[in-house]
Amino acid sequence: MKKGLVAFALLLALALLPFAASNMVVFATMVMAKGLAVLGILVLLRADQVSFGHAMFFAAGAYTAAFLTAAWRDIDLILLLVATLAVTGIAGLLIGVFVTRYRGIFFGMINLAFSMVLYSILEKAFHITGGSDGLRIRRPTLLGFEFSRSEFDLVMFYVVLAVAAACCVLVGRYLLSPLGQALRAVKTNETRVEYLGLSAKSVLLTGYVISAMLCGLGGVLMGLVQGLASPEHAFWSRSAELVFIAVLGGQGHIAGAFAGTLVFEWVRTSAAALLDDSWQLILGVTLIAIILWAPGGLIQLWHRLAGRRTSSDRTGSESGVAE
Amino acid sequence: MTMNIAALALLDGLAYASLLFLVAVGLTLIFGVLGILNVAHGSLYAIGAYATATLGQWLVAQGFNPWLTFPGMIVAAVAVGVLLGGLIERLLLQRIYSKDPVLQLLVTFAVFMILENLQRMIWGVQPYFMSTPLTVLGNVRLLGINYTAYQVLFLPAAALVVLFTLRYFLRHTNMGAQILAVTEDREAATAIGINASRVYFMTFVIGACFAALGGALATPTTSLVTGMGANMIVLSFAVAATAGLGQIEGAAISALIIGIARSFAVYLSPEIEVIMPYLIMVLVLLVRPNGLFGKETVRKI
Amino acid sequence: MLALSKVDASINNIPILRDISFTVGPAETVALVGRNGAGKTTLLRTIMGFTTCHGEMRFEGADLRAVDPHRRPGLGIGYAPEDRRLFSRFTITQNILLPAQVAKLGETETASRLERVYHVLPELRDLGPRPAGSVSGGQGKMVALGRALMLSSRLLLLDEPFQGLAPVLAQRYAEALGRLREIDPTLAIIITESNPELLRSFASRTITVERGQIDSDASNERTT
Amino acid sequence: QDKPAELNIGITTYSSGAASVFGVPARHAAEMLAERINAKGGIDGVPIKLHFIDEGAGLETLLTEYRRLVEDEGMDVMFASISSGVCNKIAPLAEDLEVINFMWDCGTQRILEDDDYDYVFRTQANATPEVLAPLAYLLKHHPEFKTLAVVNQDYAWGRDSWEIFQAALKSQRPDVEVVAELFPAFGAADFSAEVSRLQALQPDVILSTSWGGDLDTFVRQAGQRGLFDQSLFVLPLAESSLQRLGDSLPEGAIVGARGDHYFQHPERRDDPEFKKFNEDFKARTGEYPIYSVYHMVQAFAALEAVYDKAIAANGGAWPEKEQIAEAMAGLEFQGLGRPLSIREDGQAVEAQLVGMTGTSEAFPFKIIKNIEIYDAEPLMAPVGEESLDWIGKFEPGRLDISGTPFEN
Amino acid sequence: MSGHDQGQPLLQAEGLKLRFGGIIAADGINLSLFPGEHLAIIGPNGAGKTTFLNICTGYLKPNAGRVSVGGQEITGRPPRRITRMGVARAFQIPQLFTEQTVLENMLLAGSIRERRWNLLRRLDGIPGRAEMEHLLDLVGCADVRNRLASELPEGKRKLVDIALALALKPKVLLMDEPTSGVASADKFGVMETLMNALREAHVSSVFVEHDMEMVKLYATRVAVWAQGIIQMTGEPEVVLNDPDVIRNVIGN
Ligand SMILES: Nc1ncnc2c1ncn2[C@@H]1O[C@H](COP(=O)(O)OP(=O)(O)OP(=O)(O)O)[C@@H](O)[C@H]1O
Ligand SMILES: Nc1ncnc2c1ncn2[C@@H]1O[C@H](COP(=O)(O)OP(=O)(O)OP(=O)(O)O)[C@@H](O)[C@H]1O
Ligand SMILES: CC(C)C[C@H](N)C(=O)O
Ligand SMILES: [Mg+2]
Ligand SMILES: [Mg+2]
Repeated sequence: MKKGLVAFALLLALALLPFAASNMVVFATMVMAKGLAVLGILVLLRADQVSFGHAMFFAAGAYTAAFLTAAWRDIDLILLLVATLAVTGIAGLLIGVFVTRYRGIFFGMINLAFSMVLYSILEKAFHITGGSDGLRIRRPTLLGFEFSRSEFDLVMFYVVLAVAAACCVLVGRYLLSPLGQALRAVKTNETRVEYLGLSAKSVLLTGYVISAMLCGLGGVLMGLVQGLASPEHAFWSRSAELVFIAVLGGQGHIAGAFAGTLVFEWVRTSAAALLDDSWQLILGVTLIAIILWAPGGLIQLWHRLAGRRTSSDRTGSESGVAE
Repeated sequence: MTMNIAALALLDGLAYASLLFLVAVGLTLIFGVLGILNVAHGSLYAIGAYATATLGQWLVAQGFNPWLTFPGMIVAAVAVGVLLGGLIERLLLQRIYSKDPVLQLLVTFAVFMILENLQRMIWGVQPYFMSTPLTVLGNVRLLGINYTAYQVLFLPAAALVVLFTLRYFLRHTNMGAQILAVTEDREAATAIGINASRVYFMTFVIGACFAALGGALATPTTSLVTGMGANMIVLSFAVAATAGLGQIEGAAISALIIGIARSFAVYLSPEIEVIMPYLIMVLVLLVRPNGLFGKETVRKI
Repeated sequence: MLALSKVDASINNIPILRDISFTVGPAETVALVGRNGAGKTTLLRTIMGFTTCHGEMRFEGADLRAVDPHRRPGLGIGYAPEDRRLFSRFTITQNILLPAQVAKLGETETASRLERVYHVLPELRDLGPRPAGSVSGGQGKMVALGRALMLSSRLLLLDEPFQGLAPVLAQRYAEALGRLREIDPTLAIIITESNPELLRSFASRTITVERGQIDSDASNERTT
Repeated sequence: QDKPAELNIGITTYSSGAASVFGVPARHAAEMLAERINAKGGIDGVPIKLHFIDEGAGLETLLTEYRRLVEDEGMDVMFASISSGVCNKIAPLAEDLEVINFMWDCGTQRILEDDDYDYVFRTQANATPEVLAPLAYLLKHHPEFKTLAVVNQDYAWGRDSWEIFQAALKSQRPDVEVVAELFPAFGAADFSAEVSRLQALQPDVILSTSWGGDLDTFVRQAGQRGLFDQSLFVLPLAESSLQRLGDSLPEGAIVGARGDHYFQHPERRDDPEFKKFNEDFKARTGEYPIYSVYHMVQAFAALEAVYDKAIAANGGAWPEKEQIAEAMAGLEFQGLGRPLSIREDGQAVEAQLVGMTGTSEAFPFKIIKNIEIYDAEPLMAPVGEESLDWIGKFEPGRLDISGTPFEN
Repeated sequence: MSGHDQGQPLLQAEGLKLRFGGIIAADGINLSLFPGEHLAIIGPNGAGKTTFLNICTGYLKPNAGRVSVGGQEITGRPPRRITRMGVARAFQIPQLFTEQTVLENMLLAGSIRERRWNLLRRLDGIPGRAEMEHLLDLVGCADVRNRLASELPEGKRKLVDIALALALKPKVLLMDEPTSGVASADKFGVMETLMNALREAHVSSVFVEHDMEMVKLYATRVAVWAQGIIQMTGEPEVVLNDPDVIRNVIGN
């Protein structure tokens, strides 16, 4: 299939990035890590549920890494990822059971409340969490090897690339599967979902757990790259940012999650470098321009530029596996 | 002594709750009508405060009667609400009412970022302060403790005035009815002759004025610093959600609950003070998923 | 009174109506029939200004397209949508009165129009204090009809008003609508219906819509 | 090594966020200083070029930017940062990146006490003397107090500074009862509940190491409601709020300056260089310098001094960064207070200025009177020792220390 | 549980009572549906017909009374549990997944019925696809199968809504005014094929209807609703000729 080919070419191109532009490696790693979290938001957006608290899972991922690397000096990266999936999966399940009762703005708010509670605890429990300064994350080993900072950057790049690619494929599959499609059904008509014999709550819960794990992965990887777990990770504006990026990229599009993150981070860093103390201004203006000009997000823009048919009104059939 | 503490906590909570209500009520009004959770509300609050401080300092510096700072607060709030709120609505929101609610929300988030930045560019980063209204009203002594009359008398009174005015406006005026109708179904409202875009405009501006008014009234008691908007907005989210979105009276009550709970926390267990609003929100929503006063009356099938 | 000429209409850039031309004179009752999806609803919504359209639309000689959608009801056009669209936060009575309130009609005028509504739909008197969010499918239809009657001094647009009504009621309303012209001889009515039988009794003309175009336009012999 | 075309300095400072009350003036200072240095030909003929990073943009952004500056833009020296939280994260990063980093303002004593760094230095004092000096001053001037309450911002600095203060207080005055420990949220907008509670408790002393808007708000609300008549305020960071607070501060509150600098520094105020700097700064920004400005001055002074020293040691040739790092230990330099020096652990030794608020006709705000300037050594944990352990070993009377007193 | 009893009702309501504030929407409803029956419910607007269906499917909880399906009490269970017991429902106001195509709507119904939740298998690749396309054909909606449900005209929506219920292969199908809004030119054709399909699959049905022609043609029994009570039940010929019913419901 053509799409698969494009995806493969893109993956290959990315894999060669360190050779072409080594100074972009860390940036690209962070974009991909954050993109994973955005992917998590995207899953819930399918059901039209906007969480203003998913940064809590992002933070959970980062703190998992911080605690574990502090406790075991040579813990392995793989183990960290597995532990994060477990922690955020369970947290997602526990919180999910509660929050999936809510819809719309209340869903957003209740998530916000949870994340703010976590944020406050992270800030307050100074002796455990390092308070507002957060915790350092030490470099873990990978398969027993230890790395210097610059080697580690490269390792992280490939690890994140692999994780992101795998998640794209899996999430793409999930969204096209009946349960993934049911998310959309929950969005438009929950009554009918119930009357087909399916519990809307469990549809959402599945999505919620998956999205929590994706945010957790994003968080742990981001934390490892930056060597930092900070309560800021759980602050509401972070969650809002993730939602923002998801919509910016193009709702419902896996490629959009990463494209959105790329543009967001790129605008942010170049704004910061270009004109200091105006990154928020520049970012805000850019985002408004995109929303007004291409409400379907970057993906729509891309389709438009590529002369393809606008897909925003017909997101139905295609959702772009691992674009 | 415990009785005393309770009374003190109530008094402190009351002042805080009044401010919280003023800000949250605008948020809930805008949400109730436009269905937009206006994240920029926090910035309007902050800018209202800065404008008030600037105007107030000028008035004082020019040697005007210090009592003039009271009308000054209202002038500044209305100016900010009408100008900024009006601009935001006309230039941005107008274009996106028909779009996905998520997009609307994000536009307000973008506006929030822009305003935060602009505010820093205009007023800089040094804290501002304008306490004249506080000083002219003086203190009152209650239970052996000095309170500022501004906080224990003026603010609650202002909140009550706003509450009742708004209530009357929505319940008993033509405009109020139109607002409620547009909220529910824009096309159907247009079909009976309601100018929906005017209603949206008015509502947004009114909501924005309340945000700015909240900021204006907060000015005498707080230092204006960058980032004050971001903190206020989450709190008013919590108030509005606890009440049930769009619930005016509800916002008053939940502001009161949250305000009082917070000041009790300061006395009894300062550690949990910051978590209090969210804890209350979670607990309330646990029992009443649509908030304290939110209700689901619409029959779907 | 209402004249459409070469009107095309689209929703979200999807063209739906093509080349619609017809006129409705004062006191005329026109039935709009057609299969599902023919475009009847879209046609009424176009007159109300809820679609993107091209071509010419005149109402009492003036260009209707130049009038903002929210001002059209003020011209005396009442519209009862197919899917009811009541304001659930208000009671039934408030729903019916709201158009008058918005138009700032005087008290006596409002009262007389309300009388007219009750004349056609006596059931609404009893339903009055109920919240509009709770009524049954058929009751909702009645309320929508009543609300449209409040404003329609010149033109009344009814989208399948009898759908889901018990047959006795449907018959009674059809008759009542017929009588309406006795009270208000200049009122024109456009009514869509997928059951042409019901309309025979009082529609003076039947326009058949097929796939977004007018298929036929013929006057009926009045039976009664 | 050949002389580079320019010496690139990366500076992290708050341009946004609450701490920009320190960051923005410091930035102005940095720009002013760079202009001055370049006007006289730069450092050994090499002009300096500044690159700023906003600490307020959040740690993540900051770390990214920091790396970008060092790795892509080739910074020679980094000045980072204001916040202890940021320093905590920057220090290991700088070490990894092998770039000279001056912690130019952050207070946490832990970084250099807990780990050994080759590239990380601090060009001013740390939290320990900054907190102990006001305590010593309090013990000397108002020894009669029996109860104390603390109102600190709820973040690392507020917690850490209280920890140090409390440990030291306990060793000196075990009889003093701490009646309330309040940690309102960082950036809290309203302290009325705290003020009410303090009124009810009536502690003899109220300590607050808060700063910026938080301190301003707290002081104003406390003042308005008459808390000053009841309790003695000890505000180790209030020097930075004096100009904003006008007459909201009472007379006689104990204030500190996080080091030995003050625009009315009793030993320096008649010094032409000092006056010139203050006047230039005032002309440029409309304000008198506050401590963060002087901290920036110290960082630049250390920079100039260490390059001079390393160049001399290198036989007049431009030094490698390793040579710079080596030259740091034992470096002596002169900011706008008393002379400073760098210990072998990279920590600067800086005197501490503490005093009481008082009124003056010359300024429309409170000034510091009854100043004492404390020598740093007795207030600092020796190299290799952690402050809290060191304080834990305090004998009673350990802090009966006097600084150099000044009448006015 | 005991074995299947020939005479056991598929669906049974006993003494259902429900009031909304002052309005009595059900006032002691007793009704049983036996295998092979096609029961028509007629009555004036607001009589409580939809309410009855809502109670039977668990959407509303009665104040009193009980509902059982195949002898098992289900009062108060949520709709999904009742649906899984073989009671499907079509709605007075169509309930569709508006942002998905008609076919996707159907496929979703099909896969929910099969309860296969492989997270990695595409919805449009599920085994039941042919069957779903057939059902769409049956209700005359094959032509719109790739349109988004939101774009359908009202009449088609009602038909798709019925198809969704059929996709569940229910034992009992409850339909609320199945063809109101469907153009008269089409409605008899659709109803004819639909009822034939039901008979063929041995599905019993309850349908609320205002069109007496339909009732005459397809009902095996008629129940007349009025103000929350069942006024009478019986053979269509009898009920439809009852003078009371003619006066209150049918008209002339
Ligand atoms: N929002 C929309 N987007 C796209 N197409 C639409 C939309 N609304 C209606 N249509 C299409 O317009 C055509 C006409 O629809 P309309 O609702 O006017 O039909 P109708 O004649 O009223 O049918 P019915 O008798 O079933 O109500 C249909 O083909 C429908 O699919
Ligand atoms: N949620 C509710 N709240 C209040 N009243 C309700 C509610 N649901 C139904 N009712 C009332 O109960 C009565 C029965 O309603 P129901 O929908 O069952 O009528 P119906 O027989 O289906 O009418 P129709 O033929 O018009 O669909 C009506 O008077 C209705 O107004
Ligand atoms: C403002 C300061 C007291 C903050 C301090 N520099 C810190 O280390 O966090
Ligand atoms: Mg129609
Ligand atoms: Mg019904």
